[in-house]
Amino acid sequence: MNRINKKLQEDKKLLSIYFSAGYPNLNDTASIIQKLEESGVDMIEIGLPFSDPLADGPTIQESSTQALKNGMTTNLLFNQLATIRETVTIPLIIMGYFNPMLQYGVEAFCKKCKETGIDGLIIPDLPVDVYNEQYKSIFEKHGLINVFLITPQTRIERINFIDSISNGFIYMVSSASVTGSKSGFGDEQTNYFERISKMNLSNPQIVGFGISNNETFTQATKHAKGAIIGSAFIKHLTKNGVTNIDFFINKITSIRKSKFKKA
Amino acid sequence: MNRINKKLQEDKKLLSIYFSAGYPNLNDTASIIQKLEESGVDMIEIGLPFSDPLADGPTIQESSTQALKNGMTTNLLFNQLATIRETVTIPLIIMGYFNPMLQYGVEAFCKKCKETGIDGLIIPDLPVDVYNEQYKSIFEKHGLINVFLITPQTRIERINFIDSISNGFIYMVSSASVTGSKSGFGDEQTNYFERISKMNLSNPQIVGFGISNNETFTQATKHAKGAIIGSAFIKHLTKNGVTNIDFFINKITSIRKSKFKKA
Amino acid sequence: MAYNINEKGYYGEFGGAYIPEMLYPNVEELRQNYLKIMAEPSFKAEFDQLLKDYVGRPSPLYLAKRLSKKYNTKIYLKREDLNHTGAHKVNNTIGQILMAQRLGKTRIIAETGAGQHGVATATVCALMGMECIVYMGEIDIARQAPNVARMKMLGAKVVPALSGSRTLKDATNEAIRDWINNPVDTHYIIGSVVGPHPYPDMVARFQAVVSEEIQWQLKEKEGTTKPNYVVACVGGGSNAAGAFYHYLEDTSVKLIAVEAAGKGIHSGESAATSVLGREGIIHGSKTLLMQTNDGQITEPYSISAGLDYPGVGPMHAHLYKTGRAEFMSITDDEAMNAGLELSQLEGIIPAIETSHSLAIFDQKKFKPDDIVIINLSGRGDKDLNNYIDYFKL
Amino acid sequence: MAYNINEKGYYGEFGGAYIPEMLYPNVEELRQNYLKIMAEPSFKAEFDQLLKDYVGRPSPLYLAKRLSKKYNTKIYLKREDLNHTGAHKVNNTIGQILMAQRLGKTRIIAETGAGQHGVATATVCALMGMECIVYMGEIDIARQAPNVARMKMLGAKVVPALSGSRTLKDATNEAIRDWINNPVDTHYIIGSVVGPHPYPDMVARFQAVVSEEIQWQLKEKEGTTKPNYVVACVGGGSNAAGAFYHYLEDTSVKLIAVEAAGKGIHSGESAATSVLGREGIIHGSKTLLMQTNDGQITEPYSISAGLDYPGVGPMHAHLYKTGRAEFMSITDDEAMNAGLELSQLEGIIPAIETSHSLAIFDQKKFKPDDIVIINLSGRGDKDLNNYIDYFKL
Ligand SMILES: Cc1ncc(COP(=O)(O)O)c(C=O)c1O
Ligand SMILES: Cc1ncc(COP(=O)(O)O)c(C=O)c1O
Repeated sequence: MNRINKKLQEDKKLLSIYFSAGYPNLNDTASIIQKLEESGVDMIEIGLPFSDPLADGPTIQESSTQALKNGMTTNLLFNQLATIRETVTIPLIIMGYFNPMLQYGVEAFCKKCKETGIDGLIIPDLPVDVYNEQYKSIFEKHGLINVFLITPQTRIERINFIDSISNGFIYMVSSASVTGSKSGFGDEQTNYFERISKMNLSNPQIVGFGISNNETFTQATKHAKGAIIGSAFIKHLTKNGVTNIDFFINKITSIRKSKFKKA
Repeated sequence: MNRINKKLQEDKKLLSIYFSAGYPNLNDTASIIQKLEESGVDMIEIGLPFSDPLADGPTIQESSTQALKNGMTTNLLFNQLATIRETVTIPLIIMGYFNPMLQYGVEAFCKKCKETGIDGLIIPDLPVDVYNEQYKSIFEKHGLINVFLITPQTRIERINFIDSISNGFIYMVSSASVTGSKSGFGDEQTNYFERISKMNLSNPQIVGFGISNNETFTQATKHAKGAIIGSAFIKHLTKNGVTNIDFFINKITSIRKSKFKKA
Repeated sequence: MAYNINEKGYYGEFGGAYIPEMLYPNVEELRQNYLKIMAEPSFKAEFDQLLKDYVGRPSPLYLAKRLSKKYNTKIYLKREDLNHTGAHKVNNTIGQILMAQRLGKTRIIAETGAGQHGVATATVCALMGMECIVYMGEIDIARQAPNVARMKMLGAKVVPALSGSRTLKDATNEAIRDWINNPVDTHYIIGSVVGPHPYPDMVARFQAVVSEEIQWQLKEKEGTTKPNYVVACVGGGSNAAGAFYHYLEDTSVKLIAVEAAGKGIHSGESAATSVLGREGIIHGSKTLLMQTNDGQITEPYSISAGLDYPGVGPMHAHLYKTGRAEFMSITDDEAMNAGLELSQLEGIIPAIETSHSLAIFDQKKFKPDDIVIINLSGRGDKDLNNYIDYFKL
Repeated sequence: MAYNINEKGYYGEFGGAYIPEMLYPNVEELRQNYLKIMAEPSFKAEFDQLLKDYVGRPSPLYLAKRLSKKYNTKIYLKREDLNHTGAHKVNNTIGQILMAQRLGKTRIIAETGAGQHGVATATVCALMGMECIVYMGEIDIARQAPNVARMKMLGAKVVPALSGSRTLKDATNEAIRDWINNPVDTHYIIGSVVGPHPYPDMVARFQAVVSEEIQWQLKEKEGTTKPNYVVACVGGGSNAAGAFYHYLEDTSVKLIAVEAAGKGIHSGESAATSVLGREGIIHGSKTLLMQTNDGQITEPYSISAGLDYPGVGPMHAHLYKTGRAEFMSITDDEAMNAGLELSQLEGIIPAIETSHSLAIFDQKKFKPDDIVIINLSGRGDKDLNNYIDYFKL
């Protein structure tokens, strides 16, 4: 069973962390992953940096740019991750734009993911139908879970369709916005989380975009299985480098423990 | 008999000098006239300054502008000339653009000229036919000679017509050009002077534009009755004020004397 | 009452050719030939073809809906801003360059204020491979820099006029001086309905294509050739002459000429000739002009280089004197605001000259069913810096 | 062989909509409606009327005699420079603003390189009273200052793109981010035949008026609807798409697409995508783009802001791949000289983008009786400072 699926079966709200590979320093990737696992994070999205990350807000964008300046490449990422499975067991997802994967060769890329121990992919600009028609079988052949996004604007039929071709979780974009651009959730988001929750989809949902602290994490996971923190974690890295990662994570998970034990 | 006509009968080449009234100083007009007469000049064109002297080159233009800045007006000119006939007998011509005269009133202007002892007018932008149809009788009533210009481009019939309505001399523009813009005469001018001379017009011709020294004066007056110096004299005034006028004039007339005595 | 020119070259008492003898052969040659040449089929054909294929005529007659709504009347804009080079000026320069060719001239001179006429002249000279010298006041060179750059790109020589107010009037003086000095090979392309006869009439005839088009365009849109009002700004008066031309004798069409009041008509910094001027002679023409009691020409002022002229063409002097046209005055501030308003209501940035015409709606009310045609004489690209500075955008 | 788009949104293997889910509802809404809306008689009527009365279409097809003589062939210029706002871009923005209205959108965003598309967008937003935000690379803001000023006059907000090469590519990224953040009320007016399907097709159809007009204009002048060559510069490819459109399937008409070689194709400072690019995905479209081996998009370079883009639209990728169009590359220097040449031979100052098309005559010889149509995509007013500095005029 894929590590992602296994993790999703755990009876708790999941905390997933995103960071850009190669940031703040070129070779921080493995140690960030290890420290995140040690801190009790449930899942990790490793950002494959792209020159033109059009769905990302300024924080992630800048970290990508810096990572590329540091010398990050697709090959290097795979090298950095070559022995990662010797030290961590946490589900690992590569999140990146489609063009670098296309240039690597989609099949080669998937194969390499499998070899490295990557469990899934999030490719914001790979459309559902193109995936479904051209790439689904390749992903499945290599045991990779592909994660699709939905937003408050996604229609019910489309959500159902996405659910039907998903085999892990659904990445629920909290509000239609690039990463890092809103702070705190209002009624609109809460209603949306609830609405999706009531659809009883076969794939659990994990919320992303706009989660930066325990408060937003709590709100987001009231109706969803988990939440992803990206920009806020990158800001932590910018400020502290790879130190105090457990402190950052604990601020969120301590709350999770105290709060959700009751539930 | 008008002083101009009388002067034209003298058996010599005539030297006429132009200057802008009110330049270099506002009240230099009378003294310049007196000194010119004393220096042996034959005729004087007193420039009535105009803001937009479009047939004048930079030198005369600047002297006009300065004269206006000094405070020169039409009334003031007539005041400055009010008693001029008590001191000089030389023919005096006012040369100016038509608009200031029009604003003064053409009849009033002519009347004032007569009272002051002005003998003639040169108005470059008063066209021959407008003069002929509207103003000729007024000029004649006040005994004023109106002087017309011809240029190398003026057609024979038109020269003849101009000759027919002139009663003093014809102002022969040396070359088609604004004042002060050429130095020295070439074959073209010489041929033109000769050509006009051969027409045996009833009015003598006096050459203007481009005469600056004894050489050009000599060339110009070979076939013509006289010549007018403007810009060169203004330059003298700019440099020397009203001093040494006799020196400037002598440089030309000495030659005239030595040269034309022989002729 | 006749509002157009008579056979002697006068509009009523205005016009004529008050020129030095040095200019006589040139002006006379033109006077004797211009109507004949303009009537030649080959001339007409070439003129029309260039207006169509090169200039981009007809210029649209555009119903400005949002502007109309704001002022509760029906406002059409005659889009001379869409002509090649960006103003009505090119209608005239196309005509005159063809005229110059037929007169055997090889060298072209021009004066310019806003630079539009200079650019339009440099343009036709490039098109015909003729030498081109443009005189432009030193102040105008500074405030209309984009047009100076364009003239240079087009291969023209731009000569600064350094005398007087260093604006349009002085550039005109310099051009006339050049013409006096070059009487044989040179044609002087005057840029407005000013100067000695036959210039005002010739330029008006070349610009008359504007009202000719308005007639059939309005017929298409409104079923009538006759608007209630035709409005145009007046520097020298060429765009107004063009827009008024075919309506001159039809007094059911009201004509409005808009002058630049600068900082206020009586502020001492103004160019509102009809109010401040008296009859006199400027640049070879008997007309209205701003002058001292002594007949010295006054230095005018307007924020708009193209209206910064102390005279008006003799046609306009006559239209004013006879009351055929209503004359209105618009200040710098009013014009600038009207320019911004048109930009933001209709997406058209007008030349500051034109903005004067657009500013009349705050002074004069029209009826809801009045058809008001504004001659949009030029686009504002040349004026961007002025607008930006003025509004601190 | 089919050269136009297929029902799935692809030109051969190029095209599609590689967009994040956040954009899906907007793009899908557009995809489902654009052809239907464009076919509505009321849409067509309003589009045509605005093109005629507001934009000033048809733009002339002008036989450039002196240029033709110099290169010993028959050169026609399609005068998109005479359109309102000065380039072909406005054909598309008129269409898209009407589309946005019918889709109930109230807020408009756009990216711009040369500023022409930004101005054209700001213009139609002013015309329709809609909010307008234009993203523009910081470098382009500096080198196309006149257009920035125009956008401000028109009431648009110009937001600098500070990332990447700070040119067109990055402005496009910013615009897409804005759209992601504003998925309900906002329409994104893309300025070229790039972006996710249906943009390339929609923009091409709005620009197709260019070749539609060429057909009947050439018929009038030469008795045939078919030139031997149609030439256009390619940034994203919209002016080329418009000029080629009605000739795509008629291979007797040869198509030439001209790219910016910058300081030399292999100098490392170039934007010649067809030579330097590989298949990949940029701005939601599968096409040719300049990229590293690793799939990072390369920062392009051209003196011309409108060609300074690392991709081409999918139509052009297909035209290149199939050999339907010949692709040529022109350096900065060659373009600048061709721009000066046109200015001085024909009195038309072209946009530097367009100057690239004009520069092909030194590389490629045509037969004396070839009819070569150059799409004169825009005027050079925005580029005056660049020309003046370059030539030290
Ligand atoms: C756009 C525009 N409108 C008006 C004028 C004023 O000239 P006229 O009164 O001859 O139309 C100018 C002069 O340059 C101009 O450029
Ligand atoms: C005048 C002009 N031509 C060409 C272009 C290039 O765009 P496209 O390739 O979409 O025609 C631009 C872009 O701004 C432009 O302004």
